[in-house]
Amino acid sequence: MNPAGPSQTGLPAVPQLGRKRRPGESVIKAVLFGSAMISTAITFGIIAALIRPVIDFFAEVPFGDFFATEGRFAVLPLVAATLMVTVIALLVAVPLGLGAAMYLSEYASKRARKYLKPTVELLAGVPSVVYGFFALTFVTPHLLQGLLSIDVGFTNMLAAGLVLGVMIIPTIASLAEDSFSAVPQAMRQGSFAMGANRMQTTLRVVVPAAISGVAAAVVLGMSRAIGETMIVALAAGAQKRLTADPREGAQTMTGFMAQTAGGENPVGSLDYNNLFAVGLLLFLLTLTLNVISISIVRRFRQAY
Amino acid sequence: MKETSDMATPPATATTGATPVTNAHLGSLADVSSGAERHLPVVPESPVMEARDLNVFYGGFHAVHDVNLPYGRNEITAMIGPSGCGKSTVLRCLNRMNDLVTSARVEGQVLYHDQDIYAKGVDPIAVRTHIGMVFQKPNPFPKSIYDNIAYGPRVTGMKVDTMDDLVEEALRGAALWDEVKDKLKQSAYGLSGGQQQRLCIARTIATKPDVILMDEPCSALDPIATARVEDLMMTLRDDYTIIVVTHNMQQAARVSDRTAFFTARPDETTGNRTGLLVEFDLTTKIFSNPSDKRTEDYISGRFG
Amino acid sequence: MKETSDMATPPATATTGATPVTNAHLGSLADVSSGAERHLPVVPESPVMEARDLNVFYGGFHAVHDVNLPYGRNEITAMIGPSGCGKSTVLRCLNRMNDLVTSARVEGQVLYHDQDIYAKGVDPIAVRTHIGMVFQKPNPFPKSIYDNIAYGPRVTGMKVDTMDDLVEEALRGAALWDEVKDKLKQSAYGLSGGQQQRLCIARTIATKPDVILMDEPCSALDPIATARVEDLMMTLRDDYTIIVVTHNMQQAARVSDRTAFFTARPDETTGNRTGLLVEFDLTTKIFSNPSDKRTEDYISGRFG
Amino acid sequence: MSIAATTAREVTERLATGRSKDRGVGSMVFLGLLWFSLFFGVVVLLALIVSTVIKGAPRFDGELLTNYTSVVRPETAGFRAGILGSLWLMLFTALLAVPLGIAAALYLQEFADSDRPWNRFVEVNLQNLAAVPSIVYGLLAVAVMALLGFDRTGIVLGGALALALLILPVIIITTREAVRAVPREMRDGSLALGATVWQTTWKQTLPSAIPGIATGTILGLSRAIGEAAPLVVVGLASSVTFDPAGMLSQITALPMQIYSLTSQSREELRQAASAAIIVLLVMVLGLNALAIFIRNKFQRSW
Amino acid sequence: GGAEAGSDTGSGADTSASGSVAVDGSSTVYPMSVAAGELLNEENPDVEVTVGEAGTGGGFEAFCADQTDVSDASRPIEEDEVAACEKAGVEYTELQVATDALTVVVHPDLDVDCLTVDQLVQLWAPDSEVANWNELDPSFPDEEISLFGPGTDSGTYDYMAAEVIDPDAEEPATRSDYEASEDDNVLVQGVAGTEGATGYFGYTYYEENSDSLKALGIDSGNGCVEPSADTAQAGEYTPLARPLFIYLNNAKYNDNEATKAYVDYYIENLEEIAEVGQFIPLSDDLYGETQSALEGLSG
Ligand SMILES: Nc1ncnc2c1ncn2[C@@H]1O[C@H](COP(=O)(O)OP(=O)(O)OP(=O)(O)O)[C@@H](O)[C@H]1O
Ligand SMILES: Nc1ncnc2c1ncn2[C@@H]1O[C@H](COP(=O)(O)OP(=O)(O)OP(=O)(O)O)[C@@H](O)[C@H]1O
Ligand SMILES: [Mg+2]
Ligand SMILES: [Mg+2]
Repeated sequence: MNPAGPSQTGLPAVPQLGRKRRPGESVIKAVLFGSAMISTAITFGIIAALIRPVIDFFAEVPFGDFFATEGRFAVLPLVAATLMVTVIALLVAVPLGLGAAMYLSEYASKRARKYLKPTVELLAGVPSVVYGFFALTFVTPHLLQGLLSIDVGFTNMLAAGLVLGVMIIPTIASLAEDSFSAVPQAMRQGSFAMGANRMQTTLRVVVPAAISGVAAAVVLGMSRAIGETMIVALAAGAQKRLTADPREGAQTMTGFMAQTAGGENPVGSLDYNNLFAVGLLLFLLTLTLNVISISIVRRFRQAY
Repeated sequence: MKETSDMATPPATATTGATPVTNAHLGSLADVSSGAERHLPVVPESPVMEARDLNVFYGGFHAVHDVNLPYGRNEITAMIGPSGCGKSTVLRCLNRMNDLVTSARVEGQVLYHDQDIYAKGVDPIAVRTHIGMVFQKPNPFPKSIYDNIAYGPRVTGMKVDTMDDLVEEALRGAALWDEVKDKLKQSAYGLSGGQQQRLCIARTIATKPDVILMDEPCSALDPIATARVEDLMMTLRDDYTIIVVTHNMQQAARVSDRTAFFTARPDETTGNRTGLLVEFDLTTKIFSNPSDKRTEDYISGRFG
Repeated sequence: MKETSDMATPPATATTGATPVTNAHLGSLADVSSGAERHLPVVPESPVMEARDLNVFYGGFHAVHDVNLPYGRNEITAMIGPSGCGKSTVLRCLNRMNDLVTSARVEGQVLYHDQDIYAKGVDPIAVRTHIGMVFQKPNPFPKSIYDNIAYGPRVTGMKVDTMDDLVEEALRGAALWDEVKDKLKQSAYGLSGGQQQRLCIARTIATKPDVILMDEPCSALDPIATARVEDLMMTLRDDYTIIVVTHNMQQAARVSDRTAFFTARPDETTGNRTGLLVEFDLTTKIFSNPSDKRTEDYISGRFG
Repeated sequence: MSIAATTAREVTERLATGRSKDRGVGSMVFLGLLWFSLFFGVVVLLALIVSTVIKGAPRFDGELLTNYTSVVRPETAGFRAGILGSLWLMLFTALLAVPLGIAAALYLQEFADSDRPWNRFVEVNLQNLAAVPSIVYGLLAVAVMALLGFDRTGIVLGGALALALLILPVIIITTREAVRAVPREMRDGSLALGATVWQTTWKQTLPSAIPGIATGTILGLSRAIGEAAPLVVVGLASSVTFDPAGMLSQITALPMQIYSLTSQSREELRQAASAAIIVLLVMVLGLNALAIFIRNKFQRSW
Repeated sequence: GGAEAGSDTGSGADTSASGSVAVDGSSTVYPMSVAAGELLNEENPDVEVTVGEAGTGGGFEAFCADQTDVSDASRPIEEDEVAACEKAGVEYTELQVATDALTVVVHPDLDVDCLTVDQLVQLWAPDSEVANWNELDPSFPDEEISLFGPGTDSGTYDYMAAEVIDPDAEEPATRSDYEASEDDNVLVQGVAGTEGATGYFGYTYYEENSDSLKALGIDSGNGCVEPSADTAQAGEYTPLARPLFIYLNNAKYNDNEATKAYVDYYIENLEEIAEVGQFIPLSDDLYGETQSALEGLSG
């Protein structure tokens, strides 16, 4: 038996090292490349789909009227409401999401986690229309006005933000749990061996070690919150209003877009094109946030 | 006992390097160990720790069988043996790190200053503050060098005059002070592997333990770093009781006072390999004249 | 330096086990190697492979500097040296595995049967079918044992009479056939670490390569498994040219015909450590009488 | 420096205190907070389901699944068209998005040079797309359909296109993660045997990444199945009274019908909507169960 | 009770027609267009009707791009849209199909029953600062007003702003400090649950919730008129009765037998359909106008 044909038959003929043609391989690579391009082209597609009406819009409406605090085309009240609702959502979702993630990754048994994690993830699958009505018919009247006796309006940013927060809990919890679980066991053992208890290990070692994952989770959650439409359209109200009081209702950017898209304005009219201007602004806003957050994540990224 | 000419050789402690070298250093295991010039009783008197009839199970798997082993004060005890023979398992029992493995079950006693650390009412966290541990792979926390050292004292609520002094003391104790004193605020990840391992030792010292457990502390290090850590271990022996697991027989021979040899015996029906203690003796004895055939085979590299 | 009595100890070549043992076996590295009883020319004649002025860069970092190294036919060449000195880097250049590290850049030549494998028009995939590789951690595919072996012949489109015969041949070649012949259809993950590593060797043999590269093939294995793999390497030497990187000097001494010692020199300004070849010679020579001071220090465990 | 000698003894007395530091007040409060975090969401979900079930209770009957929507007889209005439409949409969305997403992810992860600024841009870009409001994808789908020459967009293809665009970034991101998690050694092993990069990807990396890919895909689909806004924009009708019959068939989707009926004035229709919400939740649950099943079935440990 | 009625009135519809009809547009008119399709299907299941609710604007966009056959509208077509239709060569016919009575409602406990149009305008005008009922009329209770209304992009809002508040305004608007929602059910709950609240929306939402809301009469000079089918039909409930339309693509009507069958059936059974859709059927005069508009087509 001689598996190594070449080496026993004296010097082998010079081995063929020339480049083989692999046409299938090139085709596949081209297809994969094409797919990647299509997915990045989405961004340009979105800009392309938005830009014409935006140009038409700004041809008639001066920038000053758009970036204004009041007036027919003013966008700043929408931006302010969006930020307000998002901040409230994050105030709910970040502690709860991270708390749930810490429990799942550091305290729950393997079996418990197997059932609990999908249960939490289910929250992300609830259609947002359902959440919207929940905010309107349960959170505002029963929880806020009833239980907590907060003097909120019928539609208000507080309820919208709270429910929005619940909706993004699983996004944050699931991603953060992944990054907590990715922290090497050795790191925890190191801490326990120093006489730290589980809480100290979790808070002082695991969370800081996973900080880049946590940041990514929060940013993704924030992005979902900013882009979410139906909850805020229903629960935050449809009134463009500049207010710093979360107990009042105020329309967000997405709420405005949903309303205009399904509304009565003739397509191509100024009011309708306003939708695209707001959409593009929203797109740029999230893009900026993402760029900032990715650079933060890069800075913090820890190779264990 | 064939102590041969080795015992007569002058200790090869300080390396002078200039003379032509043969394979002498690697060759003469007993030499190095004897280099410590320690005259120890044949059996440790009033051991700091002692395993009594220790059995460990992982679920239904009997990992370690009936280990009885005393660990002498201010001595270095090495535990050696082939992979899977339960060395790490025994070591982790000594400060209840095995509690963290949910499937692990420990039977028998582990005495520490005559108290059974597995007795009811004993807090494993308190145990670990007295019995520190250093791991195979350096596992500094993703924090600054300073914070790595300060972590233990902080989490255990140690009363400390000034943390700065404690950090310096610990780093000096681990022979790392000079190398890092100018970059205490920098991340521990910037250190080389060997420095990281010494940092882990420093971190352990900082909590002022009584016993230090080490699980293959040098197996991830290059020879130079290994030599540094070995030197450090021999210095630390003056103040601490050290128990070290190693794969590297030369290392055991070089640094330890006593050596315990473990092996694993396959169960006849299941084929599971259960670890047991074969022989425990002065290191010089084990490496020059082991009394058990299995030890002898292992030491001589023929095994089995 | 004290050469002491060690050199005088008679070589403990064949181990007979029954005799009382001293530390002779471990001690006398050159002996073991000489156990192969090979009488080789001082310089390999008509080497199968040869590195010429090999320089490797990772991005801006100069990892390996000017390596010139011939690899003799049907010999085992060991590359040793401290961690980070570029052993793996050089090894990976020998079958262009470094192509896959995007930041890596190779300068100089690697001759294989007098062809530069880095020349234009050379297909790295063809190179790899001639020059196989075995890795540090056994890395069988998550498939059956049979499919693991058959994978290489299948993907390279090897012309095979019957795959069954080829699989058997390869497994026999790797001294694994008897252990697995009844469970060829079972997952390779059911094998022990040592068996997995031999499976990886079998898998490599199955593609009928000319040269086999091994990067610390035993460092994840226990001593018994290590011994088996070492035996296998010495058998394979009859049919293949083997190039092995190892951290374990005894291993190099035991199995190799020639040894290349690398070290890393820190750049004075940047502090980056660049690897270089210090000495290349017959293994017996390197371990008994190295001509370079740095080799000597490393071999004797004192280094630096 | 003789720390050990002094500490050792004073320490011994304190060992068996019967109190664990893991049971201190702070630890227990912390644990309580974690429990609260975990169960807050679950409780909200339960509250939501219970209140919806109560509202929809009168309508849990076979007609809910078999009848078409009706304003003439609101008490027997059903969601047959919506349920079938959503199933068709999911099928075609998956057919469009999954191959494309996996292919894109494989290219970005296995073929592209990850150090290039371009790839960094792609990364930011994908993450950003995950935050774009779903309406915008509807607008985009309309534009793409126009490019492709379809003048009617309220069809299976139009809806599936909008949803596929919506979940494509999610699929790409999760697939990349799953592929990234396949150990380097697996690839090296294959390449060292003379396999090409594509062979390695197809035969080793991809099969090993299946659980992750499946999970990501299904999570994406379970988001898509609840979307109404982009479907309204592409012109899907809310009221359809026939079964979908092909890629170019006009359809409706369950969430659209739910949204439409919840804003109707008649109580019976809103009741039916509540019952339909439960149907939708069951569908989402089914998708998640499928994800768990696939994850467990194909899970490998290295 | 519309169920039985459906079967005996379908005489004129072409029961052999098959094909599909695409309807889109206002969500207000949606229930009627759905009902028309549903009733038609009871006689002729071969006509496949889809009804969307993209809004009047979105509906016209598709309609003028020749993508739909019928467009539901809660307002007349606007100039831009006319131009778009012309450009695409889409000829159409406007058919009024029902009347909606915008209903001004208040919290049931509020002791107010009627508002004059002036008071309504005073309350909702863009610059209005009325905050208490007794500011409108000293005889009204001393109670704070909470306002609810549809969002600025709804047809109801447009009608209120343009036809009631100020028909001459360049940019018709109402005051903006009210709670707005696109969903009339939300407004119902808001008014029903807030003391001193008032709001306005379509008649059907009041009708469905008349036990928890109180509708105000409107006095446009001829005394207080309650919103009801009769008053709206009789043209007494002004200015809050607004017309609802469908727009029909002439070419489709003539070429597509399904469209013809659908629209014929729709108009023939308009009264029944309006009832099912919970709108106020047209007065005989208006119905005649609609019928003759349709007849003009098939000629
Ligand atoms: N967490 C665990 N769960 C189940 N079995 C385990 C666990 N840890 C170790 N074992 C098993 O217990 C046995 C002893 O393992 P241990 O790690 O103590 O060996 P070791 O002597 O330290 O080996 P090595 O030299 O490879 O570190 C082995 O068979 C191992 O597979
Ligand atoms: N992919 C890479 N990118 C950047 N630097 C690398 C890469 N791989 C190796 N290096 C660097 O190149 C140098 C040589 O690495 P190499 O892995 O070849 O060393 P080695 O001698 O094999 O060490 P070891 O014994 O630890 O395996 C090291 O400084 C290492 O950090
Ligand atoms: Mg171990
Ligand atoms: Mg290496």
